[in-house]
Amino acid sequence: MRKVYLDHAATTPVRQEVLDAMMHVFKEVYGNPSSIHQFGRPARKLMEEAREKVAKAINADPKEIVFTGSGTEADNIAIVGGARANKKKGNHLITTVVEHHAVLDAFKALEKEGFEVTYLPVDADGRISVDDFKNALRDDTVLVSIMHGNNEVGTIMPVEEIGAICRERKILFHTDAVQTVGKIPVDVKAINCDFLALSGHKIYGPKGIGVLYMRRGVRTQPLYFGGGQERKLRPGTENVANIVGLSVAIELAVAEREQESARLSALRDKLIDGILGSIEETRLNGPREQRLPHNVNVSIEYIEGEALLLSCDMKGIAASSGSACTSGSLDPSHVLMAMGLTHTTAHGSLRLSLGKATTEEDVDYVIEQLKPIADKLRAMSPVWER
Amino acid sequence: MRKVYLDHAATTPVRQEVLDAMMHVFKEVYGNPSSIHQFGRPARKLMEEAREKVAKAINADPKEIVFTGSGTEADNIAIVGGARANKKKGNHLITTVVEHHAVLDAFKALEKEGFEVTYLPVDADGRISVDDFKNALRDDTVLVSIMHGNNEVGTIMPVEEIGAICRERKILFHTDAVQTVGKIPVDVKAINCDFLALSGHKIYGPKGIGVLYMRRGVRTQPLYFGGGQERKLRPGTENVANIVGLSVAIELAVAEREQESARLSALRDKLIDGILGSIEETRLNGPREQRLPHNVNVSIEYIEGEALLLSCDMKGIAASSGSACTSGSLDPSHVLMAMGLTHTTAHGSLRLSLGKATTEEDVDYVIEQLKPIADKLRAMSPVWER
Amino acid sequence: MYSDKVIDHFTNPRNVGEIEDASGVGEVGNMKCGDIMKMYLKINDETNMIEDVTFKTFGCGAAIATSSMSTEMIKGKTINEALDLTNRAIADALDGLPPVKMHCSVLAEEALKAALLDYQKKSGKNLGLNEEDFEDWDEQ
Amino acid sequence: MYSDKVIDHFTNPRNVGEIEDASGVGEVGNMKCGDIMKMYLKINDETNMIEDVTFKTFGCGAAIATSSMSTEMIKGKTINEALDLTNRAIADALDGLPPVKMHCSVLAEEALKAALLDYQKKSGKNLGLNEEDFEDWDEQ
Ligand SMILES: Cc1ncc(COP(=O)(O)O)c(C=O)c1O
Ligand SMILES: Cc1ncc(COP(=O)(O)O)c(C=O)c1O
Ligand code: FES
Ligand code: FES
Repeated sequence: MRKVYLDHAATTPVRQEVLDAMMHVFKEVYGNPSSIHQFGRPARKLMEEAREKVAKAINADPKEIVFTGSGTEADNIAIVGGARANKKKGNHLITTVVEHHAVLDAFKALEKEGFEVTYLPVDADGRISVDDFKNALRDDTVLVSIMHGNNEVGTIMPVEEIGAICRERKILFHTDAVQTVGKIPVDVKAINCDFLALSGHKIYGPKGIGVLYMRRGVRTQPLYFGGGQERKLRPGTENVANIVGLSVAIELAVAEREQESARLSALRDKLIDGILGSIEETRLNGPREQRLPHNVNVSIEYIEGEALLLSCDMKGIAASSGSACTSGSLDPSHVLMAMGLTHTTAHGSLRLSLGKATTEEDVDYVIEQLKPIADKLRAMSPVWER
Repeated sequence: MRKVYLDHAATTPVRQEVLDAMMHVFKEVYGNPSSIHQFGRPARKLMEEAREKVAKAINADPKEIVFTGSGTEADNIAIVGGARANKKKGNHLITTVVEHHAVLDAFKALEKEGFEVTYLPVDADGRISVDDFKNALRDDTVLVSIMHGNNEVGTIMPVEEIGAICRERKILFHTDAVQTVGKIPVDVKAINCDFLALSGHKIYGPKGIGVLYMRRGVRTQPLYFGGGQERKLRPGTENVANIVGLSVAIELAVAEREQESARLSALRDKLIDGILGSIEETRLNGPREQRLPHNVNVSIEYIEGEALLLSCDMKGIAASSGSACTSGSLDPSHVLMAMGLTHTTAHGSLRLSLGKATTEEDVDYVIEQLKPIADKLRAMSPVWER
Repeated sequence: MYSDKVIDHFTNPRNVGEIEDASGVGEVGNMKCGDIMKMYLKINDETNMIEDVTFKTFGCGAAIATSSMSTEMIKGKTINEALDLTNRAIADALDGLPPVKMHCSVLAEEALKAALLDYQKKSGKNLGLNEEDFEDWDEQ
Repeated sequence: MYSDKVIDHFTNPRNVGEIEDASGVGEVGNMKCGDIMKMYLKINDETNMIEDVTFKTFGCGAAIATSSMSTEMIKGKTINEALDLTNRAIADALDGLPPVKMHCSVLAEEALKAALLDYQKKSGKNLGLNEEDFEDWDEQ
């Protein structure tokens, strides 16, 4: 049976170039980068070269790059650490209702500590309005976090506008770019952000490695404590292999971005049109324009998401229903609900996220398979009246 | 030139069996373990098998195993999370002056939050006294953290006795077993601990992965926030390759422990005797008995540690002076100072930590090379009067 | 995650559909996840035998598989036997369900009881079923 | 971490040792890390020329290399030239030092000045050096 992996927004396979670089580290450069001897120095050197690569990829300075253990950790050091470290300046924070849980749950934790948080609503496309944002600003607003691109529905947020306003008002601005790097331009100077979070495993790098960009002069606090690594923000022996792996991954992702994104956008649109054209009462979630090139998210009405996923899986199609992280939970996606979908429609959502290996044949195959799956499940559905 | 890596307490190379298991994950099982499709399910399965292996290695239940991003993180979730989650029960904590920075700095952070911490002193061998511990106990003591084996001087602590007392008094007991697993028996039931921390890269596993053992029913809090992974204690997409790698590493380390530790102990004693016998005014730091099999730590008086390290490095010998993590710092080792060494003697300390690849020839080579190095540096030293 | 039996009943669900002149129809919603199940019974008034049973389910894989399995388990059985059917028995018959999916099997038990309640009302027989019990269930 | 020149001066330090009948001896301790450097000067009273200079250092690689380099830089120079020597110049001559190691080069500058102060005292010449300045340094 054909196997079609369309869950690249959840995670990606590690590409060969990354694996080769990591294997070199595992086999040849196993010293501790903090050691001053001949086994440690090359590890330190590789790490600093990796830092330069990452910095270059997002138009930052190597000194502004902190390696973390995950995207989640980068988000948390920016948000929880940033808010705590700047508490004296104010108590109000702003984010959106459609952030990833790594961001949302960080804000929930800060609320328990006494911070006040405004969660900006989104429109039917999952986008915040800059006017809403301006209205939410207060004199005591200290930190704002607005994701660059949404992981569930692919909506691109107006982060440059938000960034400019924050910079002018000297408010810390964090953006979660885990889904956007390698897909659309990610330039910390253009975005005007103070913090930015990245993750290795979404760009054909390894799992368990992230990056926090931290603008020079900006203050945050570590969330856990130990050795002096990564300017004490991420203590613990550095994961050199993953750091090197991520740097190779991001360098390639950025180099290939334009061409690959054009290719993915075309496949994405074909897949959207194919599904909406062949299955009635199906809606696209998220915008048609200003949408991440690898994201397709549709709701096939009167069908439940897990049943849909299982049926797809039986045809070799790996997809997701909402965020991969929440698929263990029973609640419908908070993102889709925030966009105004009914409980039932949100439940029937299917995210198909494209990647390097995705071909036109894959897209054709999915379009072809999805219709009979929908028919079969609808025939079983008590809410489908036809 | 001969290359002799004697810094295994700082980090170890990844062994082939571990690398093979990790490569399998990288190439074949790249799905997100939270995904329910055919790419995610095998990842989940491998992860749960890894959890079983780790549990077995330390006589725990798989449900009591939490995978973290490092040993540092495991220490922090136990100590910072454990203290915060149980704050209502009391405000007093106990640890020792010779802990790793991952533990010490966690307690320093808790002190800033208002906790009171007793730092138990150590004797000349680096060991705490159980009587001191008993005297330090208070009615409001909620959490105790005492390392299993010291990373700098190899002292093994009386954790079983401490554990029994804590269990009886219903005080949470954490032990940092990062240096001991695979070297001496690590059995959570025998130790009577509530938490225990491990790290992959000290046992020929990958860097950037740790384990927190958490006894059933014990409460702690996460330090950062996000998805529901690892029972919300360590949110973020799981590092499946490293999790599997660590599980293979610990399984092998425990299986080979008895034989390998006997071999290392013999080499260790030969190295100690060789150095003390050939270089005058040299002292062993840490005990002769109840010492970790891979640890040698000597002070060559009138010589500064970094100069010693550099000179060793030029002869191909990779060693460390105090903890690898602190070698960027200028302060002499807090462990050696706590053992009563003078500033100057502490500065002249050299840690040689043995491992799987260490041979008798390596030991002979080091003994042979160290004497002329010491002579040369002493001839340069204004404090050496001979 | 799911046993082979669950996958089998999900892939080839038995007794899907509606019964035009059903003796009893039950529809329940799972408050926990918003899913819905509808069960149709054809009962022989003389013998109290369940001669036919069908279902329609809007729900996850476990919900569909338990719906299918439960219809198999009561087809040809008497009303009394059907009343004894528990969600645990259905789950067991499927070689178990993941813990987070146990609540889905409740859907099948509830739909069956709701259909029998409907039959009790329509037929005037007293099966010992109580309307209020269902309202309680709904809020579980 | 260290430049080739640092490594060279560390491995083959120039002018190690003591001078029996030194014209001036300076010993300074680095409060920051507990390291110690001692410098011996042999000065021609007529020409104010530093004819010989040696050192002994208990300190890190950078301390040893800067000690060695500083002796090279002042040998054959006049007292005035030696007074102009800064730790930055020594570090530059070594192709730089890692930032955390810059303070080690201060050791060499200080030891030299301390030796010159000692010479000032012994010779009765006024080199414009002030005892108090050194006490300040010690606490840096
Ligand atoms: C005793 C001890 N605890 C904790 C750690 C920290 O482990 P990791 O480097 O995995 O964070 C180390 C090693 O660095 C150690 O030796
Ligand atoms: C938008 C977004 N932010 C954060 C994360 C968390 O990244 P990680 O899994 O590396 O912790 C993810 C993916 O899981 C994501 O899609
Ligand atoms: S019926 Fe809703 S999750 Fe199973
Ligand atoms: S002189 Fe002390 S660290 Fe260099």
